[in-house]
Amino acid sequence: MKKFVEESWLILLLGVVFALMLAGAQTTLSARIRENQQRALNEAIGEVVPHVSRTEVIEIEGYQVFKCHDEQGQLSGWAVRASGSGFVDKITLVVGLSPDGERVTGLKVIENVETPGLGNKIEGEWASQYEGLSFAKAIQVEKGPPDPARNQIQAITGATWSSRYVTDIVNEVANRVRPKLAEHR
Amino acid sequence: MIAELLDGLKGLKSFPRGIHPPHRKGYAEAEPIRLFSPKQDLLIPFVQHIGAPCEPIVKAKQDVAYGEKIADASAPVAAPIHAPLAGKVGAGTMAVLPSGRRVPAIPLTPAAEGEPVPAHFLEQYLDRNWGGVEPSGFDPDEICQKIRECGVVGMGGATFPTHIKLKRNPAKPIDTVIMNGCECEPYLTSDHRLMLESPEAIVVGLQLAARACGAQRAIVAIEANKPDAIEVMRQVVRDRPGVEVAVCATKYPMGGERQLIPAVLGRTVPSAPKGLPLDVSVVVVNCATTHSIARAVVRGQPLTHRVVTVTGLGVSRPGNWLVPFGTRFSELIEHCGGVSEAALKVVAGGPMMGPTVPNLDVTVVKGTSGITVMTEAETARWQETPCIRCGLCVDNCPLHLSPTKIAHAVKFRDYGLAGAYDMNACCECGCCSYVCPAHIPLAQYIRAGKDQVRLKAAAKK
Amino acid sequence: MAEENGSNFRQFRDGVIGNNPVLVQLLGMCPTLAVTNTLENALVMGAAVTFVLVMSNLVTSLLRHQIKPHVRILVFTLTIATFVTIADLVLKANMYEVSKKLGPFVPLIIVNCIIICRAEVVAIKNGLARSLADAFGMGLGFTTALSILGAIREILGSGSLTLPGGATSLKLVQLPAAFEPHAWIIMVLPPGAFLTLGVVIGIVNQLRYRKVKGGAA
Amino acid sequence: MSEAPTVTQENANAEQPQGPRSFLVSSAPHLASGTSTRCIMFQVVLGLVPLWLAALYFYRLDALILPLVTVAACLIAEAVANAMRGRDQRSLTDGSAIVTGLILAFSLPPDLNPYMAFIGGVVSIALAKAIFGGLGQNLFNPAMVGRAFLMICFPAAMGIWTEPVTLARIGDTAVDGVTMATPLGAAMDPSVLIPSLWDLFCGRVGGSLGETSALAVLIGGLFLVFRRVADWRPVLGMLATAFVYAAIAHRINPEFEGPMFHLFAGSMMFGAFFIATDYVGAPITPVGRILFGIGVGGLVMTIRLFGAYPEGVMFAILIMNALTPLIERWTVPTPFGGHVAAAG
Amino acid sequence: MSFGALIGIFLGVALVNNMVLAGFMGICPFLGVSRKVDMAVGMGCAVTFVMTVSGVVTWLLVHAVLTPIGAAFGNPEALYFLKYVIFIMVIASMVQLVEMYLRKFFPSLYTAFGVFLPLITTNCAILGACLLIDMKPEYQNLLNATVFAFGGGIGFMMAITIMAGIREHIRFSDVPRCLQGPGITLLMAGMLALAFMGFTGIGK
Amino acid sequence: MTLLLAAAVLFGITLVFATLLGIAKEKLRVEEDPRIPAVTEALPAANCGGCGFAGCADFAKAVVEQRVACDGCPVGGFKTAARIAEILGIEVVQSYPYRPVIHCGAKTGDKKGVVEYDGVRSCVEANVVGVTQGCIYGCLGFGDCVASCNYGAMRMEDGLPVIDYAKCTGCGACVRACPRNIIESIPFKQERMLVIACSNKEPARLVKQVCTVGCVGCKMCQKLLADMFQIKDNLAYIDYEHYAGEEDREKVIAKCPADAMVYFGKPKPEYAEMLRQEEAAASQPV
Repeated sequence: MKKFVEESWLILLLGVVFALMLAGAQTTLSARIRENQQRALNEAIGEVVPHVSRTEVIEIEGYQVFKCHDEQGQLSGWAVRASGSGFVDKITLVVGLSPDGERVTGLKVIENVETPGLGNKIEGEWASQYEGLSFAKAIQVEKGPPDPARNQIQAITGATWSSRYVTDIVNEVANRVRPKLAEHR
Repeated sequence: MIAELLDGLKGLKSFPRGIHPPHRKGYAEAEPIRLFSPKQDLLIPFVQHIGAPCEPIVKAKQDVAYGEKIADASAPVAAPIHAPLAGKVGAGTMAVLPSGRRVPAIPLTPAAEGEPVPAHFLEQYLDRNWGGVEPSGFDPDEICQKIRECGVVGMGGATFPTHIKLKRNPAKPIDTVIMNGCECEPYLTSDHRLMLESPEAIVVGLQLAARACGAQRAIVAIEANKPDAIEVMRQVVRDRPGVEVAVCATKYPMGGERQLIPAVLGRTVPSAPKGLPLDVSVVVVNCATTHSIARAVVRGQPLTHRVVTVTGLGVSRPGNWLVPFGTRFSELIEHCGGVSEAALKVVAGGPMMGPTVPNLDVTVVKGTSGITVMTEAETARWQETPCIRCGLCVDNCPLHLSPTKIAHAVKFRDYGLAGAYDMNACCECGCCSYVCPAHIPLAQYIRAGKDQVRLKAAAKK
Repeated sequence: MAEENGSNFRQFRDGVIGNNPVLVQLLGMCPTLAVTNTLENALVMGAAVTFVLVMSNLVTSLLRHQIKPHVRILVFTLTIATFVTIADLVLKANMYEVSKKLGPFVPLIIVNCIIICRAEVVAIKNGLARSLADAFGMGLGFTTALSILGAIREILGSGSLTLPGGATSLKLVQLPAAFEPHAWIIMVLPPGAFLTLGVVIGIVNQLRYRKVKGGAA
Repeated sequence: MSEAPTVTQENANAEQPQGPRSFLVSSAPHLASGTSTRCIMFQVVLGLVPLWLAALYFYRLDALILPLVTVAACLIAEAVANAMRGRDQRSLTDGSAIVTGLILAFSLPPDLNPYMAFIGGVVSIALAKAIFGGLGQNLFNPAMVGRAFLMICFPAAMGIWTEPVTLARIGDTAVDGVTMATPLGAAMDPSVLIPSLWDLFCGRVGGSLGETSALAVLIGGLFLVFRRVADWRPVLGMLATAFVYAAIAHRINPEFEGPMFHLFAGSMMFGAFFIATDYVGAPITPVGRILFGIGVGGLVMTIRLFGAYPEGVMFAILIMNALTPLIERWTVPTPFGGHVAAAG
Repeated sequence: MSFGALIGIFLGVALVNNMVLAGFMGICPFLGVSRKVDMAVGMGCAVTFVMTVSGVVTWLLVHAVLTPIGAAFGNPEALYFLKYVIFIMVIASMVQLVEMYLRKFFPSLYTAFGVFLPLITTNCAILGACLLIDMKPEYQNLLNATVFAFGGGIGFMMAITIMAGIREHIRFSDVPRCLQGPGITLLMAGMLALAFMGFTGIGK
Repeated sequence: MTLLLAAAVLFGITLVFATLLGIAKEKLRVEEDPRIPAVTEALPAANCGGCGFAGCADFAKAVVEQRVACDGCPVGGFKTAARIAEILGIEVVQSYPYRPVIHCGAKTGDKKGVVEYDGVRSCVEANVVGVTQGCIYGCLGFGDCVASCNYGAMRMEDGLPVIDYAKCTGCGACVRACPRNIIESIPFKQERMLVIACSNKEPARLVKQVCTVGCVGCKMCQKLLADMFQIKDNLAYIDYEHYAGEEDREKVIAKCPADAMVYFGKPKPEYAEMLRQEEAAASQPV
């Protein structure tokens, strides 16, 4: 036993010292890290739902749904975090719904590993096409110029599949989350 | 593949893979065998077979008669050497064999007076009167004994002493003897001529060989490109029960025993260097050898001459000559009109496996089936380019090896790797080099690799 | 190496040029390939590694008389893991976006062979100054190599050069949008990483051989 | 001979008038079949002519420009590589670079920007061939490496398929820019009509320059197989595997297209006859070549049916190229007569 | 979890997101131990074994030690900052234990692949697998995590064996001197990664 | 709170692993000879295979297990042998550096019967053709030995390999590369050594047919210095155990009718220095 202590006192001591250091770092930094994580999500929500000052997290059908309120405390919309398969791997996005749940108020892709320069354009300008589309019927992807009246969006040239996968996720949200929103209103 | 199917349809015996080089037998095919009587000294090497070298039993300046034994060895794997001519023996010196080996030899000056060889030697050699000879009348041991005494060795080129090959071995009984009359090497016609001009002796020799090793079956195997020889042989065989004629597809290397046995009998010989035809109960004997066996056993005539084809575009008068051993290439070729200006290579044997000789100061020995003098137009100069891995060498290797892999390993001196690709199974037939579009001398690499492995093993001992 | 005489500066310089950990010693290949798709990632990763390297060399050098040989590796690992965790926490707190992009490669610094190699070769045998000089040199060398790769890959692959700048990254170069269809996207994908590093190492070797040849003549 | 002057090997004959004449020595065999690398490459080019004619018919000017650009790129890259390695320029004339360039060109979309094609050609030779030491030593099929590089580099440009000119109506102004889905793209996309088998066979569909017409590929490919320039084993292995795979998949799930569609669509035929038969990347052993073909066929169908990319020939070939050393290692042919014992 | 999903996880980590060729983990042994096929296979086996075991052990430590203790004191995630330290200690000790055990009780096995074991400690593929299991929500399930770790090991073995085959194959090739060794290996890995991109989407 | 908790947990886990390893270390101990790594350290680490083992580590194992003598490393030479002997605690025997010499002195102009050769330009392959030149024992001149040298210590000059002894490490690669076994490793007792530059075993008349500088086996050298020279198969051999002094050697060289004796040498300066010191030490009275 004595020999054992002789050999390993340093490790044990270091273990304690390092643990204290780590815990210290953790306690000082954890608040900011959580804040960062929250902010990233809040920014996304703010982009897809107008006038958000306060959110409330609920779960519907396994989806994380953020119920958004404006400064006056009125319901300003819903943000749904959803993910589904993409061309390469999973795509995670936040889709905004109007308070009545009838229209898309915005779409933001948070995570994707689609082909750079092609499929990953779903992150950018392209997503704004969804704004204002109706949930009344399924959104369609068109290669040519879209007809907004028929609930269509235009696919990214050369990345029809990524466009389609995003739309699939949105339509899935429409089908599964929208009908249940009323319960939480 | 298509060629193989066609061969099968025609009823020809064949083996998978192999190549079809140009025959070029036309140069000498029609020339009957003629006797060559040298005027200059002969130089008789003491190593004309695989095995222990012979020791001379004559002294310098001694007169010898035709057929007198002039050298012998006590080792079992050896064959004695007889005086090919009557004449006077000179002082011991060295001779260069066609393979480039330098071996002890003695000069022999042909006798100035009288005939150096017995009268009517050619007629006697090509004698067709063998009707009364019955092989069953000979004792197997006596056959082997006589074969040894007359110095008969394998005349297809390997020069392995025949009496060893034919000796009965209770552990490995023989059921079939094949007379190899394929002569698949391009250019060469000596066996072909011999089969046409002295078929009876060949068949008798074959039967004697079968009798010696205890085989029930004797087969005469001839390639389909010699229809006249096949015809003649069929007639001879008609009154020789137990002997049959097998017609083989015209394909190189049909004459290799590892190809001939599967083609004729459908048996697979285990891989070299350990596997031998006798492992599948077969002995293959060259047709010139069977001819010599008959002459030795029945007539007691020693092996002193052989038929040599002198051919190729580089000589003016190609022909088939009955030549005494020890004759220098230079004299024989001079007799055939000499070497033309365009001649580039002189090959001892055929162009697929024969070694080149640097000059004509080389002697005819028991294994010399021909001298091919090739011009630039006939032969190939190798300009090695990178291997493109086309696989032609693999597809055409009659032993199903991967020549390019072996050659590559040898090139980088990785003999272990070469061995893993079964380098030692290679029979050096040269099909790989022949087909290679990148002109890589694959056969030379493989030969070098085998040589090195052998040397290294010898050095270790 | 540790026995060689020479100034601390020389130790430092060796790490950057003559004995560059990535391009010459071929250590720490994983992050070199993984996080060099932009210059920003490369620089942040380089900084993180340098930090851990310095701290681990510092601790090892200070404790070098106490460390028993057979628990050596365990001590190294413990030290490195601790400082990597700290680096990870700091990154997450201050450069959240970048730390997300680096993903598991920040914690993977723990098994970066450069750090354990320097602790083993230099820090355990040398005093504090020498160890720190070595750590800074190696760290700078690592960062330089990563930056070179990052710059090549980013400019070819995305037509831009980004510097880390806290919450908002700084675009050093941004080619016009018309360039976009002509970007070599392969450069920011895995094959591009291997190919670029292979070519760069080839060039470095060529230069070294030439230098050796020149020196001999 | 005794006082012969210094004899160099080249003028051994000339300087020895009095000595015995000497001859060239070499190792047997002394005959050769007369084929050469150049001859083989030339035949491959000949086999590509029907494809080129079809491409000319369908795509007019593009079929002229692209091959020219890629061949030029390959030759330039080869010349530069030779110069850098301090070698002579003999390898330019062996035809291998030309074949690489042509196969690359025929596997590109007709409308591709020529400068991209040029990059593809350079990458083919520089990356896939020169760094391994040149002809015969490369591992991956150079043209396919070039194409894969372009595919990953410029996915947008490599995904635009021009409609064959012959399909456009006369008087149509925008002949150049009309795009259409490739048959395989159509197979993945329920909203696009799948062309008839006959159209596929003739080539009245979108696709790479040389691959659209199965008929032309068959003519050229069978010529090569008949000339024994192309080995039948990988061709048969690949096509048969793909056929069986597609048939089974179609039987289990009829949403997948039938086997004939998969044989004629995309570059299956082109790949089987012209790419899978490339000597250098394939195993040299006969069994290995069959396995290579089977592997390519299986991978092509796996990628087509289950992967994200509509076409898998290029990837399948590259993956099997990578596996070639292992296949070769595990299919060392047994010599006729069995292996030589290791102890020997 | 269906069987199909497990296959999907396996193919996903072995082919599509191959640890080495797409994830850049385990590059050092990939470059160092890929000269001979036999050695590569040995290394692959050792990595697969250690990766599976450490994947499982670290998963257990996170879910059965850190989380419950943290939860007992109010916040299940309170101790997650200790993860890295614990992971690397688990791997290092595991490797050392396995090495000692083999050496004592299976000397023949030890001589066959024991030499690779010390190399594994610094093989980032192992730690990488543990970290990935920990990061992704789909591996909250132990079975999925095990399949992932095993698939990662197989993917590593595949990549390194293929590379070893290639390197044996080009052993005699006339590679430019400046590219010999790591240079050509990296370039070949690049082409291999290019080829493996064809698997994109499989097993999704 | 977190602080204490963390410390406790980490302490606990560290304790568990430290204990585990500590126990394992005791229970699973395997003895290995510590001298093996020490010897490996002392070797030049060239892994050239010159010793006949599969690398330096393999040789070290063999040395420690006393399967091979401590001076078995041809590259390391005396210095290494001394270090190894020190580690193993044994006496060092006097050991000279072995260096290759070439038993053929026929430059391009001296060879006869050279013919045009078509085939692989390499000795091993040319040797199977065998008849590219008259002498079947002599150097073929294609430079396989040069290609085999990893140290750039050989070059071809006028049809014969020339060894740069400043670069040569004596690894023996060239000895193994030569298909005609012309290259031999001999102990360099002095800076330069006398060597019979011929391997032809044929009688004088035939040697003269193929070469102007071949040893004719005249036995002149044996007559003058019977200790040092032997004649076997028409060829002189030098017994380096009985290497004579310079004066005697010069006498023999002057008498040799075939000019078949050549000096090889000038090894590395440090060897020369080392040998000088050894000689000086030996001459001092003990």
